Amino acid sequence: MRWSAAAPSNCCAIWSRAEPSRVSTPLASSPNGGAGNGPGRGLKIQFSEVEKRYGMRLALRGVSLEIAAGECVALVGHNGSGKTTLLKIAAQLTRPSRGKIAFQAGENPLSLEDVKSKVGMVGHHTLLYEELTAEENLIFFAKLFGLENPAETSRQALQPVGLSGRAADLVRTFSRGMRQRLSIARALLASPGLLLLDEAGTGLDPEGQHWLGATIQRLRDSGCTILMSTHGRNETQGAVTRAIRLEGGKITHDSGAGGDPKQILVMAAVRESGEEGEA
Amino acid sequence: MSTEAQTETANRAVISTPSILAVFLLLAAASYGALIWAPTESTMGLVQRIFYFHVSSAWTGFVSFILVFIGSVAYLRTRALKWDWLSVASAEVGVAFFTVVLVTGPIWAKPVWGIWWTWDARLTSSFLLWVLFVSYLVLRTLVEEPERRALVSAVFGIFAALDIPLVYFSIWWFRTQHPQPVIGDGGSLDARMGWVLLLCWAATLGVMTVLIRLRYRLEALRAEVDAYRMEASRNA
Amino acid sequence: MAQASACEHWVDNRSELLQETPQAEACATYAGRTGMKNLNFLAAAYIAIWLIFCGYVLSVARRMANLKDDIRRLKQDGK
Amino acid sequence: MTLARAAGVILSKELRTEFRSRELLGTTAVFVLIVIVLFSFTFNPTSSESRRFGPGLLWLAFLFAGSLMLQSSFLREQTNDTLAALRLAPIDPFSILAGKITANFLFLLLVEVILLPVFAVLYNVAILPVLAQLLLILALGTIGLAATGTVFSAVAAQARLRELLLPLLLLPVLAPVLIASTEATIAILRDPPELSLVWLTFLSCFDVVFLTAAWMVGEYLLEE
Repeated sequence: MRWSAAAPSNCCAIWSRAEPSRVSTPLASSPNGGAGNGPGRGLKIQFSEVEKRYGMRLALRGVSLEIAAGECVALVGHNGSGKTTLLKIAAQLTRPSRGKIAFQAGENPLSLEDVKSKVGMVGHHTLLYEELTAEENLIFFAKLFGLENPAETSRQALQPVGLSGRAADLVRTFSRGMRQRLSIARALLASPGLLLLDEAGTGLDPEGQHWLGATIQRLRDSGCTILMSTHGRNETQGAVTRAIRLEGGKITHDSGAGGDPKQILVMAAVRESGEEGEA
Repeated sequence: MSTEAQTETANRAVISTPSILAVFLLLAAASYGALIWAPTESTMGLVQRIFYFHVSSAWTGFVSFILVFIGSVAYLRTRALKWDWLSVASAEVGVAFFTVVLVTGPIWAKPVWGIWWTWDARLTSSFLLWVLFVSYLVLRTLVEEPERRALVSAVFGIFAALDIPLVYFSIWWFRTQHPQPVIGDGGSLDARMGWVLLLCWAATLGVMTVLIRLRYRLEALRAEVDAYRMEASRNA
Repeated sequence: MAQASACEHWVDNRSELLQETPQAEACATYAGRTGMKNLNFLAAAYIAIWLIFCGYVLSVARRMANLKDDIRRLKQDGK
Repeated sequence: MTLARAAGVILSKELRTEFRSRELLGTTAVFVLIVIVLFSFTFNPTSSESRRFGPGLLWLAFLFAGSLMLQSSFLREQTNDTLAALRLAPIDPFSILAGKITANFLFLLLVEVILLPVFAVLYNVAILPVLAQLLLILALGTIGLAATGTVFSAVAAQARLRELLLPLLLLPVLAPVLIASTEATIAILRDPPELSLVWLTFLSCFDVVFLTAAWMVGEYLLEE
């Protein structure tokens, strides 16, 4: 109930599944949202022969992948199949042991430094400071991203995730779900052109998952490129335009840019429920 | 990776017999010079002959630690693990040479000053450098993953190497204010003593080169084992 | 013998440690006269040097042998 | 985003978190206090002896305190992987280190300033006439401690046995700082007081060398 009660009327769009006609709806009411929106907003990513070694373990074994601007790609696969590593490399948190990664905005190649301000990430961990309040966390990251008017931006970012009422509370006191929502708000703060989600749905209640799905869809419609790792069945999969299956650090299935992701997603869901059954 | 590691080891595997022979000849010449050819120092007597290998070991230890610095910087720049191998090999060999300095120092001090250890500037700095690079080696044992280990130890190696001149200056200034008997002063330096010292330095440098190459080879072998293990896990 | 103990005393008395003092010279000649006695110290030093390096080479050789064993075993497992 | 601004943002975050709980500062201050009291049993703290040995043990206590206190600097960032959050931001990686070095410098200096009067009273040393010079020595010594300590905290956070490892790495490297700042403090507490320029210059050199080194290697150190 906290969710909807706190959501202001101008954010209603995110509650209903966004229609294609809403393509240009600005991201919530973020003051920076307008600037980066539109078809030129999303980033194009290119992985070429990316390999990542952790000591003796090969997490990625030569992944080559091109993701066009505005695609919403779901990564599926078992734990340890390389999903998280791929996301970390896209976020430049990890440097590949071999191979390259390149970004483009429109036709222009972006330097790896410039990309950083255009990437939002929701990680396995919340990436939040427990000793700071929700608002302080967002203000801190808004400042680091060099956003104008960090206080106002943060306050507005708290609204759609339904945490306005808890803005002054320490993150330490938050439940798993609330943290996850704040974490998502943090990732969306700088209206990214590339959103990386590592199992962003975990810890959210069904309502929250539904909201996340709608948000992803709306972001996709506004041109943002999305790369997310996901479990088999998920509310967040409505917006997916392409699905990729990773196994043992290699791409085994790829529905392709224009293809239908359903089969891979369904297959993943089946496998997962199979695993659950065994477990 | 595996083939690369193999060729790498193959290239480095041979520590050629001629080079070892050359080092042994140098050592023999240096020992002859230090023990027989050089004149006996008048004030300290025979024990002063420790001086040649004591001092040249310290100089050679320095060279090894400079190699640690070079290897560490080069690793951070290139990310080629072979530079990390050079760093660890040099650090171990440098520690061995400073062990020699620390052991021969007291053996010299005892008959001359009547005490085993004097906190003179050179001995104290050597002790500190020894501790510094021993902690470098300890750090290496506490990080599992090769790339990670190479990275953190390169950072620490650079800091430790930068600390060397600071350690020397601080202890030197400190000791000028709190004088102690000086170990490592050759006494009245005859010209022949200078030559013998240089010869000893050449010989210890030769030993250093051989030892570093040996230790480097060990590290290359370790990488090879890792490569095999990785291949095995890939096939599994 | 008296000179020897004077020498030791002199060493303990750190404030006077400058080689130019007459006491230092006396000590130096003491050391010089007993020079041959120091042969055992010289020998000990050279033995210590050899022990350190031989010990080090042995330790490297042992580690190397272990690794070679590992490689042989891994190769066999691979086949 | 300039380096200074980003470092400032991180500094203010560090200060805010610390002053909210004051856990670290309080614990460290008590630790130094205990060490100072225990040291008094190791020799007879009459005034003349205190002037000779006091500064050394004071600095030794500060170095030990620093090597314990700086542990958490990077460990804290591991709780929710907030280090990754910092590295996601479009800022110079060194600004993360710079912010933390400054924060740690301020924390340590604060602890030192709090404990200085306690030390003066317990060991019967007159510090008031030379307070300004003493603070200069404290500051110069603490910059070196904070710079190397923060970098090594990032190193140790990536290894096993990290609690033991940080002092092991830090203390040998800091030996020159211990010598220089102890000698400078002894000189200033002497009668008549003397500001030893040699040691102050030396401390400044140490600080410059290691701040530069931190700047050069900072970006590698924070990699994952």
